[in-house]
Formats: sequence, C-alpha cells, structure tokens
Amino acid sequence: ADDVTLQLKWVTQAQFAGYYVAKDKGFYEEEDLNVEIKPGGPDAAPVQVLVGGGADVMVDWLPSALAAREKGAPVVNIAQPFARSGLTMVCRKETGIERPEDFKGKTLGTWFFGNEYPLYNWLSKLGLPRDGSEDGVTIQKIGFNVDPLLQKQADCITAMTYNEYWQVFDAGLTEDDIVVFNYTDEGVATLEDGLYVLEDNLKDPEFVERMARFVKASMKGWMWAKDNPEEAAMIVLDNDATGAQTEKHQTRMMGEIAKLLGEDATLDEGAYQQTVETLLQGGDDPVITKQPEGAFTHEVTKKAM
Amino acid sequence: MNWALTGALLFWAAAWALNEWLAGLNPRSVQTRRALGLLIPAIFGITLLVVWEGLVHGFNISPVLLTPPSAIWARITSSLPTLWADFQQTFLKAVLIGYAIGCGAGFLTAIAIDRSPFLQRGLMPLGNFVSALPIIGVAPILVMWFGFDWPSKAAVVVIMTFFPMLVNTVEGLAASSNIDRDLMRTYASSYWQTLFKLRLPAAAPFIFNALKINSTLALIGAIVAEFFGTPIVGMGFRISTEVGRMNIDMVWAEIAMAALAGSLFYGAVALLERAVTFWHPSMRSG
Amino acid sequence: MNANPAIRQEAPSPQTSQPVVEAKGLGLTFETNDGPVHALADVDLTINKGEFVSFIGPSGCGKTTFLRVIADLEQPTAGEILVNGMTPEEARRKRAYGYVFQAAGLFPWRTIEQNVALPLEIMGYSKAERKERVHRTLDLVNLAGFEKKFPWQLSGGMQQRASIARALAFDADLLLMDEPFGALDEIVRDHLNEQLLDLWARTGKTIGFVTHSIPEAVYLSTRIVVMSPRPGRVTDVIVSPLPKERPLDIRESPEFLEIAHRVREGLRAGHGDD
Amino acid sequence: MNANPAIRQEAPSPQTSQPVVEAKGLGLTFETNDGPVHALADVDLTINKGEFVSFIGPSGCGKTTFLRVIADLEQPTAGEILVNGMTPEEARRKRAYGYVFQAAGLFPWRTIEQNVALPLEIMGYSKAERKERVHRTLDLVNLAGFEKKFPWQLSGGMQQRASIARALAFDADLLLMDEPFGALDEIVRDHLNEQLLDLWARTGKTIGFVTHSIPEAVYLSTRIVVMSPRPGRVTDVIVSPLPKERPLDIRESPEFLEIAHRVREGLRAGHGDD
Amino acid sequence: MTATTDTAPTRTTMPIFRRAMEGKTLPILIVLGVILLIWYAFTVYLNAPWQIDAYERAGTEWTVADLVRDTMAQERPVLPSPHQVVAEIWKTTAGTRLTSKRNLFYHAWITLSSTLLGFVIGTALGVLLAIGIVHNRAMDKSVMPWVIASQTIPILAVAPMIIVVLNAIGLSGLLPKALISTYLSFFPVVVGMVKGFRSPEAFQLDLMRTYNASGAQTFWKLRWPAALPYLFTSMKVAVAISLVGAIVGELPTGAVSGLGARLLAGSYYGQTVQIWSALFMAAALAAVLVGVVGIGQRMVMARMGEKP
Ligand SMILES: Nc1ncnc2c1ncn2[C@@H]1O[C@H](COP(=O)(O)OP(=O)(O)OP(=O)(O)O)[C@@H](O)[C@H]1O
Ligand SMILES: Nc1ncnc2c1ncn2[C@@H]1O[C@H](COP(=O)(O)OP(=O)(O)OP(=O)(O)O)[C@@H](O)[C@H]1O
Ligand SMILES: Cc1ncc(C[n+]2csc(CCO)c2C)c(N)n1
Ligand SMILES: [Mg+2]
Ligand SMILES: [Mg+2]
Repeated sequence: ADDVTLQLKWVTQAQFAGYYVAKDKGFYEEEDLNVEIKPGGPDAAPVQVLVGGGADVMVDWLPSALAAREKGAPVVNIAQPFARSGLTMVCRKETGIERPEDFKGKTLGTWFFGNEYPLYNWLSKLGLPRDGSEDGVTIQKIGFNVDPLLQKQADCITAMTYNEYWQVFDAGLTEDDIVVFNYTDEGVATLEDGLYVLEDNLKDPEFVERMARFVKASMKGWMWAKDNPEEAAMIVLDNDATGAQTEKHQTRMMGEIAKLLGEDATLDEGAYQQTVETLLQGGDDPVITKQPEGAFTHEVTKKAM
Repeated sequence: MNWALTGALLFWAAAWALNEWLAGLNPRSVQTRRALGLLIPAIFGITLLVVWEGLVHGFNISPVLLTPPSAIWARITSSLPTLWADFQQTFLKAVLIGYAIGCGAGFLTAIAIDRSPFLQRGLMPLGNFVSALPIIGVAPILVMWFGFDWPSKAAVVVIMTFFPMLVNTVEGLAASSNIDRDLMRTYASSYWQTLFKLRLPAAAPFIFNALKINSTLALIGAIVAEFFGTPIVGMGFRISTEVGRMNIDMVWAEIAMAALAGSLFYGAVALLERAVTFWHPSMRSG
Repeated sequence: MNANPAIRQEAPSPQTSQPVVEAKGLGLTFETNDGPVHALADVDLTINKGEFVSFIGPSGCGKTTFLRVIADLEQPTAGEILVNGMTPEEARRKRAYGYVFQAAGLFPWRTIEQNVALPLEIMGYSKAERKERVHRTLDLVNLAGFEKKFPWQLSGGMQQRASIARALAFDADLLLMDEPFGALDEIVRDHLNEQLLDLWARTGKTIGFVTHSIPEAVYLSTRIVVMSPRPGRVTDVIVSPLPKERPLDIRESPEFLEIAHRVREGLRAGHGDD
Repeated sequence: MNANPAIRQEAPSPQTSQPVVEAKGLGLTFETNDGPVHALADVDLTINKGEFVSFIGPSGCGKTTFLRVIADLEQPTAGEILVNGMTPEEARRKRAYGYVFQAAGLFPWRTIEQNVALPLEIMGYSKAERKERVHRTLDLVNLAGFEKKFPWQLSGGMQQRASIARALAFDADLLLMDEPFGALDEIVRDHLNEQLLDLWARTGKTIGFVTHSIPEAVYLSTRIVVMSPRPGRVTDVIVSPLPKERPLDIRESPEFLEIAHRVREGLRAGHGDD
Repeated sequence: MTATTDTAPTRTTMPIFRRAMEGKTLPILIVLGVILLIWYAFTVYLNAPWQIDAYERAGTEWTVADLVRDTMAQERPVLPSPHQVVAEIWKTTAGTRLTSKRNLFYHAWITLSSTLLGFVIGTALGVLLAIGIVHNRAMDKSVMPWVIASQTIPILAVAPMIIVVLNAIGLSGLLPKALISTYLSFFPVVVGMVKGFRSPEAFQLDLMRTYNASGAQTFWKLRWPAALPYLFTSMKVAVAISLVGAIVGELPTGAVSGLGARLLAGSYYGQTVQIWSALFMAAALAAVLVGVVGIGQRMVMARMGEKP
C-alpha cells in the first residue's frame, strides 16, 4: 500500500470526521492507501510540517495557504471538500449590536494565525478603523474558546458554527441573548478546510495519482459521515487521544459540518476568487499583495471523479 | 559539501583555535583582561551565527522553517517601530511592573512570615507546590480574571516571580550566622535593628539570586501569557501571529529582541548585585 | 589533684571587692536528640571588679557556655547568677558588657569604622559621639588609618583588634572574650596580649577571658579558672602571684613556669584521651 | 641579632649527610594585580636525610611557599632546587614525599580507611596491599578501630592523625607538613607532638615542618629555620642541642627555654607590625 | 531560622501540641485549611455575577443560600470550587480504567515519560557542559555567557515552531517534547555543576597533585564526589522545570495526549474544572518528582557519609 500522511489544522474533532471515517471504515485501504492522520494544535503551522516533509498533504484554510505561498512555501490546493464557511461573529444582544455597523466603538475578539484577515476585510468594507478609537473598533486576540464573551471581556467574538457557537449555549446563554453574523452572509467568507500539497510534488504523476485516490477515499468518508452523523462522531471520539471530547458535542458538530460540505471536492473558482479578493483588500497590512498564480489545481479532483 | 557549509565549518575551526589561544593568554593589565572577557564570548556568538547562516544556505532550508541570521537582521532593521511597540507593551509594562510587584510581594511576605516559624513551615511546601503549577495552565485563567491587556500578563509575572523571591529571602534571612545574631543580642538590639543592620545585608546575595532568576522568568512568563489573549500588540502576540503568517523572520526578530532584553535585564541585575554585595567572597575577585 | 590547697580558694581581688559576676550552684543542661548534655554543673564563682579571669580547659568543658550564660545568651537550668547584681537579662538590656567572639565576626559589608560604630548606632548614640568614640577606640587598638577599609582587606590580627574595638566602643565595664586570639599566629598573639594587658591596666575593666593556651592564660590573668568536662565543672582556681606590670619575658621567669606547670597539671587531670 | 653565630651555621645532620632537599639562591615572585609579591628571595638551604626541620616565621613570610616549591606545587622564579637529586617535578612524579596540609582535609564522603587508601588507589596499589598498608598506618597513628568511621565522626585531633596516616601510607621518605596541628587545642597538640616525634624516631623519615608555635618548633626539631617576610628570607638557622629522646616536660628545661628564647628573638627581629 | 532575636530558646520538654506545631504536618494542614476557605470565598465571589445573570434571565427568585450553593456547582465556572476539582480528579483517576484515554493517570504517564527523557538528556548535557567548562578555559570563557543568554530566549513561546521543525527533520514522538524539557533543564544543571566541580578547595586539588594523580583520577576521586550535593540540588530544579517543558511541548503536537493536551482541550471546550484538575495533577507530579530526587539524594548522601 502507498503511504500518505495527512496533517490536520486542528485537534481531533468532527471537523475532520471524513478522514477518520475513511480510515476507520477501510476506504483508504480499498484505494490501497496507508494513511496516517496527524492532529494539529494551536500556534503550530501545518505548512511548516508540509514543507519540512512531515506530511504529504494538509488540511488548511485558503488564507494561510496563500500567505505561505507568497512567503516562499509553494503550496497548492488540490481539493476543497468544504464548500461553505463556518465562520461567524457572535455578539451579546445586550451590547446593543443589531447590525455590523453597530460594531463602532465595540471590542471584537478574534483568533489570529490567519483567521483575522476576513474580519479585517469586513471592517474595512464597513469603514471601521481598527485603532480602538471611538469611531472604530478595538481588536483583541482571544484564545480558542468563548470565555471572553461569557465574561463580557469582548462584545463579539469569532466562532465556528460547528463548535464555539454551541459552546455559547452550553454555557447557559440562549438564542435570545446573542446576535450572530455569518461571514458568508456578509460577503466576506473565505474558503476553509481544503487539502493542500507542495507544488513540486505535483510534477510527479505517481504522486498526483496517489492524491487522487486519497481525495476519492476521503470524499467517500465525508459522504458516509454526512449520512451517519452519530456513528461518525463516535469514530472521531475513538480517535481522540485526549479523552476530553464529549459525544453530545461531537454529534452536534458533525451535523453542522455536514451543512458545509460540497457535493464533491472540486474547488469553486468563484469562491476562490472571492477569497483572494478579500485577502488582497486586507487594509494597510494585507495578507497577500498580489494575485496568486497556480495556487490550485483541478487535476487531482478530476482524476478522483 | 557545498561552499556555504564548508565555509561555515572552516570559520568555526578558525574561531575555535583563536579562542583557545586568547583564553590561554594571561594579560597583566586589568583592562586587557576585561576586554578579553568580552571578546571571547563575542567570537563564540559570532561563530554560532555564522554556522547557522551556513547551515541554512548549505542545506537549502526553506525560509518558512528557519531563516538565516542575515534575513533576521534585515527584518529587525526594517521593523523597528513594530518591535519597539511590542517591547513597550510586553517589557516596559507587563514585565517590569509584574517583576516589581512579584519580587516586592515575595520579599515583604518573607519578612512577614519571618517571625512565624509556624507560617514558614506551613507556607513553604505549599509555595513550592504552587510554583510547580505550569504557567501555561495558569495564564489562561489569569487572562480570564484580569482581562486582555497587560495587567493579566503582569499577573502571570507576579505569580512566576513571587515564590522564587519568597523562598530565597526566607533562606537569606536565615543565612546570618548564629554568632552574628548573638552579637546583636549582646547589644540588646531590637528585632528591626537586627533585621536592617544584620539580617537583610546578609540576605542580599540570596535576594539577588532570586532577582536574577526572576529577570529571565518574568520575560518568558509575559510572552507566553500573550498567547492566551491580548490586544494586538506585544512580543508574544507577534510571535504567535507571525508564525501563522509564515513570517518566520519576524518571529526570530522578536526572539532576538527578547533574548537581548532578557540578557540586558539580567546583566543590569548582575551589575547591581556586584555593587550591593561587593563584600561577598564570590564578588571580591576581579 | 591540686598540690596547694591554699591558693585554691577564691582570693579577694586586688581592688575593692565589689562582685561583678556571682554564680552559685550554676548548672546548664542541653536537651539534645541524644539525650541531655550537661554543659555546666554546680559552678560557684565570683568575679570581682577589676579582675582579669581566664577560663581554661579541654574542648567541650563549658567555657563558652559559662560566658554565654553571663551574657544572657543561654539560660541556666540550675542555680543562679547575678551580673552587676542584676539578672543577666537585665544586665544585657542595660548593656553591661562587651562580648568578643572567637571569630572576629565583623560584618563584611561595613567598613572598619562602621563596624565599630555598629553597637553605638544600635544604642542610639549621636552621630558626633559615634565619630568621636570610633576614633578613640580605633586609636586604642592601633588601627588609626584603617577606618575606611573593609574587614577582608585587613589581616586576621587587625580584624581581631577591630572586633575588640567594637566591644570597647561603648563603655561597658565588663569585657567577655571567648578565645579572641585563637586564630592568630604566635607573634601577633603576643603583641595583642601585651596590648590587652595594657588596656586592662589603663581602663580598670573587668575581663572574663576564655583561652586554650596555657601561657596566654598565665600571662594575662589575675586568676585562672581550670575546668573539666562532662559535666563542666571548675576543678581548680589559681590566683596569679605575678605583678600587674608584665613584660613579655616574664614568661620565662620561674614563677610563671610554676603557675603554667600547675595549670597544665590541672588540665591533664581533667583531660581524657580524645 | 643572633647571639651565638657558632650554632647558626648548617650543622651536619646526626645521621649520614645525604641531602634530601637542596635549595640554592631560590626565589619566587608572584605576579599579582597589585604588582609583584616577593614570596621567597635568595633561600639557601639543605635538608639532610633523617632531619626534622621546622620552619617558623610571621604570617606571609613564605614558609608555605617554600614547602610548596619542594612539592612542585609552585615554580620558583630564581635559583634552583633539587629533591632527592631530581627536579621537584621528577620527584613528585616519583611520589617522593607525603604532604600534610594545615586542615586535615579528609574527603567527607570517604571513611577513614578509604581516605587513607586514596593515594594508594591513585598510585595503583593492589587491593590486598592497600588493605595491609591502611591497616598498618592507622595502627601507627593509633586509629585502629576507626576504619569505618566518616571524618565528621572523629574529633579534630583524630582527623589530623588520619591525614598524617594518609601521607604515610605510601612509602615516601620525605614528609612535608604545613602547620598540621594549627587548628587543635593545646592538650591534643602536645599529644600529637609526642606521637609525631615517636614516629619520626621509629621510621627515620626526613620531615619538613611549618609551625607558628615556638615551643612546638623547639620541641620537635633537630633544626629550626627562622624566616622573615617581604621578601621571604631565612634569617636564622638554629640547630637544636636537645637529645633525640624528648619527654614532654623537656619543655620546662633551661636548654629548651634558651632555644625558645633565641627563636623568639629571631622572630621578633624579622617581624614588623602587621 | 530563629524568628526573634530577643527571646532565648527554652529547653523544656514540650507538650504534644507544641511538638505538632513544630513539625511540618500540622502547619501545612492549617495553612491549607485557610487557603481552602479563601478559595471557597473566591469561588462564590467570582462566579456570582454569572449566576445572578442566569437567575435574572430565568426570572427565578433567589436567596444568598441559593447563590452560594449554585456558584459552587456551575458547569463552567470562572473558578471551580475545590470539591468540584477533587470530584473531577477522583472521577478521572479512580473512576476510569487506568489505560483509558479518559484517565488522568494515563495522561500523567505520557507527560511523565517525556519529562523523564528530557530530564535525563538535560542532566547529562548539563554535566558534560560543566565538565568542559571546568576543564577548558576557552569553553569557560566563551560558553557560560551564552548559556545564560540561552535561557532568555522565550523557548516556551517558540516551542510550537521548534516542535514542528524538529518533526520536519524526522524527530517525532517522545523526543521533540523531551528536547524542550532538555532545553529548560540543562541550565540549572550546568550552573550547579560548574559550581560543584569547582567546590573542591585549592589544597584538595594540590593534594591530588602531590599524588601525581591524572586528570581523570582527580575528576572521579575528588571533583565528582564533591559536586554530588550540587548535582542533586540542581536536579530538583531541573526535574520541575522539565515537567513544564514537557507540558508545553505537548500543546503543538496536536495536543494528542498528556497533561498539556488536557489543559488545552479543557480550554477549547470551556471545561474549567478539567483545566484545574490537570493543573493540580501537574503540580502533584512535580512534587512527586522533586520528592523522588530528594529521596535519591538522601540515599546517596547517606552512603557518602553525610551527617544525618
Ligand atoms: N546549643 C547546644 N546544644 C547542645 N549541646 C551544646 C550546645 N552548645 C554547647 N553544647 C555542648 O555543651 C558542652 C560545652 O560546650 P562549650 O561550647 O561551652 O565548650 P567549650 O569549653 O567552649 O569548648 P571549646 O574549647 O571547644 O570551645 C559541649 O559538650 C557541647 O557539645
Ligand atoms: N598564589 C599566590 N599569589 C599571590 N601571592 C601569593 C600566593 N601565594 C602566596 N602569596 C603571597 O606570598 C607570601 C608568602 O606566602 P606564604 O603562604 O608562603 O606565607 P606563610 O609563611 O605560609 O604564611 P602563613 O603563616 O600565614 O601561612 C604572602 O605575602 C602571600 O600573600
Ligand atoms: C491554527 C488555527 N487555529 C485555529 C483556527 C480557527 N479554527 C478553525 S476550526 C477551529 C476549531 C474550533 O472550532 C478553529 C479554532 C485556525 N483556522 N487555524
Ligand atoms: Mg568554646
Ligand atoms: Mg602558610
């Protein structure tokens, strides 16, 4: 069997259920692949792992992939299982925020590590400076949880529809207590969770063919997970080495993830172009400075079909 | 073997030989000796940088993994305003204030419990336990309690520096010899007179020991705490975000600044130590 | 054990017979992990004003302990002791004595001058008076000119003199000295012995002096107290017939040698094998 | 300065006149931050086989330095010195001497037995031989029965004897002792002095002995070398007329006192104020 | 450690109570009790705003007694109450199979193994460096300043990157985490051992010279035994800091398992109680490790004739 190492962007959770299912259900084996899945973590960049040769393929968000590309790490999108963005901004209703324009003078908490760019772009669209002034907004870097919202340290925080959003309710708030802005609805969505490889590797037809089998099996896993959310969640739980995940939360996450999946893994060039535009407009300190070339290929997905 | 690698290795060998020779010299004048004391480590440091540069070029290491010192230097010179702002936020606010409060509180607590052997016996083991709590566990909690700005980082620094100071001061207060304390007793000296005239001066080397340890701990604590929430400035903030943006040169620029600031801080405390505890046998030579 | 009982009794001091230290049935037992250690047992001794009393005896016989009891640094567990007619604690609070320890024990962070001024600061002397007294006592011990030096910049003998100056700086009439010259070489020691005798003669202080050296004890004292260990007892008290004026070579005189011999015999009797 | 020039000259040793140490015009200058320190200047001295030579002089006069030069622990900067006819370094490599330092300096992590065995281990003696020699030398210094004790379990005097045993364990004919009894009390010291004399008489070793104590020097030596400082010079060499058999109370004999007096005079002449 | 200079120690046999007060256990218990009380007070104080909010949203009537009870039983408290933490620790240690991923001991074991590996490498490295520094002037002069400077690099902050880069050059599994521990733990060992190797006095070195001892003999018979007390003291510091390194090293490796991963997972899913229990487990582990080194120290020192 051919070896493939997959580097995830985050810890083991239903966000990556498709890959775990494919491994668990033997879909990779059917394609004669021996896949190792490496979970990721905070402040570690999957791109570095890929460049260093620690993995063949990684799950990453398009903004950080494009940034890496411009910095001399030529990564290429070979498949895009997630067609939609799960990124939202969740605000407390009591702050008086009803529309994005009301952000003025408020404190917004966001994750960094590349996740701040869609927000920056949104704010510059809204004409709100990020300097903490009366007429602008105060940006804060928050950790990967919803405490700042609960403790009222921030008026709004970024949240994934499939994860943090639900933690807000778990903590005891209700739908009546919060206002949610979806990045997709605001036209500032970026493509999330795509599969990326190093450009040089694609020159090798054997590699391309191997990736095609990988993508095919992965998508089979994703479709299975979509159809069997409870079982998929259990598979994820089995693979979680921290033993900290709960069944309730993972099942719920799987349900939300299912809504983000596309029909197949083909990258939607429209969505790609929108992400690129978003990033180019990032204000004074844009993520990328020029239109990227060759940052994606349909070659693998075509073969996988 | 390519030229970059070979060059670096040759440089290394040459510098090593040079240092061996320099270290073997035994100059008479104090100035020359002091200059040698700076020159030898400097040559060693430069060698490290040259070898690093050689390795990066020689092995063609991707810039997203490791940047050569030359690129880091270029980045430092081109990003001074950012670096300065980060330095202000992390060092001038969080570190210095946290350091002062943490060391001060540790010192005063030590004096306070000095009169109670009971409290000492009860508090010291628990103190050791608390100081064994890893900061990465404590930092998020403090960020939750003290908010995003520098006070929460200062709080982390306070927690990190408090116990080393407490433990060392308590130890130092016990360091004066029995004879010296008996001497004070023959003068019918009061508690405070004995404290200020005998026990605190005798404790100074211990207190400085804590001040030195704390000078490096404080910086590390403040930087790590910034990983868990911060306004968008600060050395820890920059390090964590720039990794995500693949600006590894910027990451190293911050690291270099942290190391420099830390070394200078340490050096300043060491100089102060030399001035205050000039009388201690370990300080008398040289 | 004692050849001549006649000179064993307490002799009236040459001066007025005013007692400075009076111990009666004094005993001190340390409780240690290995059981009690009887450091002193049944010590009766009176030191009169103006006397120079040496204590000699093998290691561990309680010489230091006795001095420390006088200084209120240890509490006796039996008997009683009066210093200037008061309890040792009262006497200490009244700053009745100066104490010189074996090690010079100068504070290394203070200059010689500041070291000598230490008790004066604690006792609240004015700045001017401090200065005057430090000057005077440093002169007395021949250390003028070394005021600004730190202790470690001085030889051992000079340090010891500074520590004597420190004990002299305030006007205590009683001086307790615990092997003050033990660490010094013979020549320096001779020299300091001479100076100490001189000082004693000039100031009329009462001195309690612990030593290991027989010639030193004989040379200095008006009375020599020989002690033996386990428990620490006074086995012999020898009154010196030597005159108050004592040139160094009095040590080669027959009287001197005779007393020294007696002291040695007394010691030997109380001394087991180590 | 010296009353009797006749006994000042180098006297032939009582035994055969075979030189163990020969110094000619020996000088040693330390370079320090404050300029050169002349520790030894122009020292001429021969020590013959079987002699017991004491070095006495004020602190800092170079006694230790001279012993260290013999032991190849310092390099002379002038003149020359031979030990057993070799350079000091060769002699050291041949393990020609045993050295006893002022502090007993036993390794606290070794038992007495192991401490004495230390030089034997280093010199590669077999286990059986080590055992035998340790046993023998501990017997010699009256420490049989204390083999398994650690140093801190022994009194100061016993520790010092153990350190002498350590220097005796390998068969060096020359013993260099630098104030070996300086830290002990007088009674213990007397005792060890007797034992050392006895040992010297029995083994016929050559001994170089540094001391601060005049009676000790006179009591022990066949020859006393008086030194003076800045720079360290030999100012007087006094040959002892005392017999080889010396009971302790020889110290009260007139001959003894006379030599002691002479030594004291010699010392005083070379001694400045400290 | 006499507290006051002005009262002489009394030497009477003391009653049991006094004896207990002068031992360690009772003082620790009493101080611990006070800390627990303060902790409970803070639990109520810090969790109250949220609880009151919750009451108001739900429109329930509440009394102070309700508030106290409920603040101590929140699901994601700002500060969990001590008994919540204890219950969680109990549940995740005794309450689950030892080999289960949900067992805290399992995670402690993972962390422990990289701690120990890092500690051993760090100690060895520290000792070797110290040997070099003591025996070579050039090393002494050039390395020492950089050893100090190395500790001013915020390694904890760059650990994620280091781990990834180490992974990239083929080091994975236990070793990268352990290397973070090594980096932190070698420092106290170098400093302590340089001091220790230099602790023999000049005359002791001279003594060896009079025996014409070789460098190796001087090292093994003098410098090494003389340095052992320093070694143990530094190892106590090193093992505690090693643990911190191991925990930090666990964060970026995908927070797969170990106490660091538990801390992180607790933080992601807002499980304060889980964070605190992991924290306490870490501190307890540190205490045990330091204790074990202490026992080793006592055993070795006893064999080396240390005064009891
Ligand atoms: N604090 C203490 N606790 C227990 N035992 C003590 C204490 N202080 C002294 N001792 C013991 O009391 C005895 C007398 O001691 P002391 O110091 O008075 O002797 P010394 O005559 O001064 O001896 P040295 O000549 O060695 O100074 C010794 O056996 C000593 O071990
Ligand atoms: N390593 C050294 N560097 C510089 N000066 C030294 C050194 N060793 C000794 N001296 C100086 O050399 C002189 C002679 O010293 P030495 O130790 O031989 O004297 P000593 O006669 O043994 O004195 P003591 O009786 O105090 O032991 C002294 O002035 C001393 O300060
Ligand atoms: C390195 C890195 N960390 C976090 C995110 C943001 N994010 C995406 S999915 C997810 C899991 C929780 O919902 C989080 C936090 C990111 N994009 N990159
Ligand atoms: Mg004593
Ligand atoms: Mg000497």
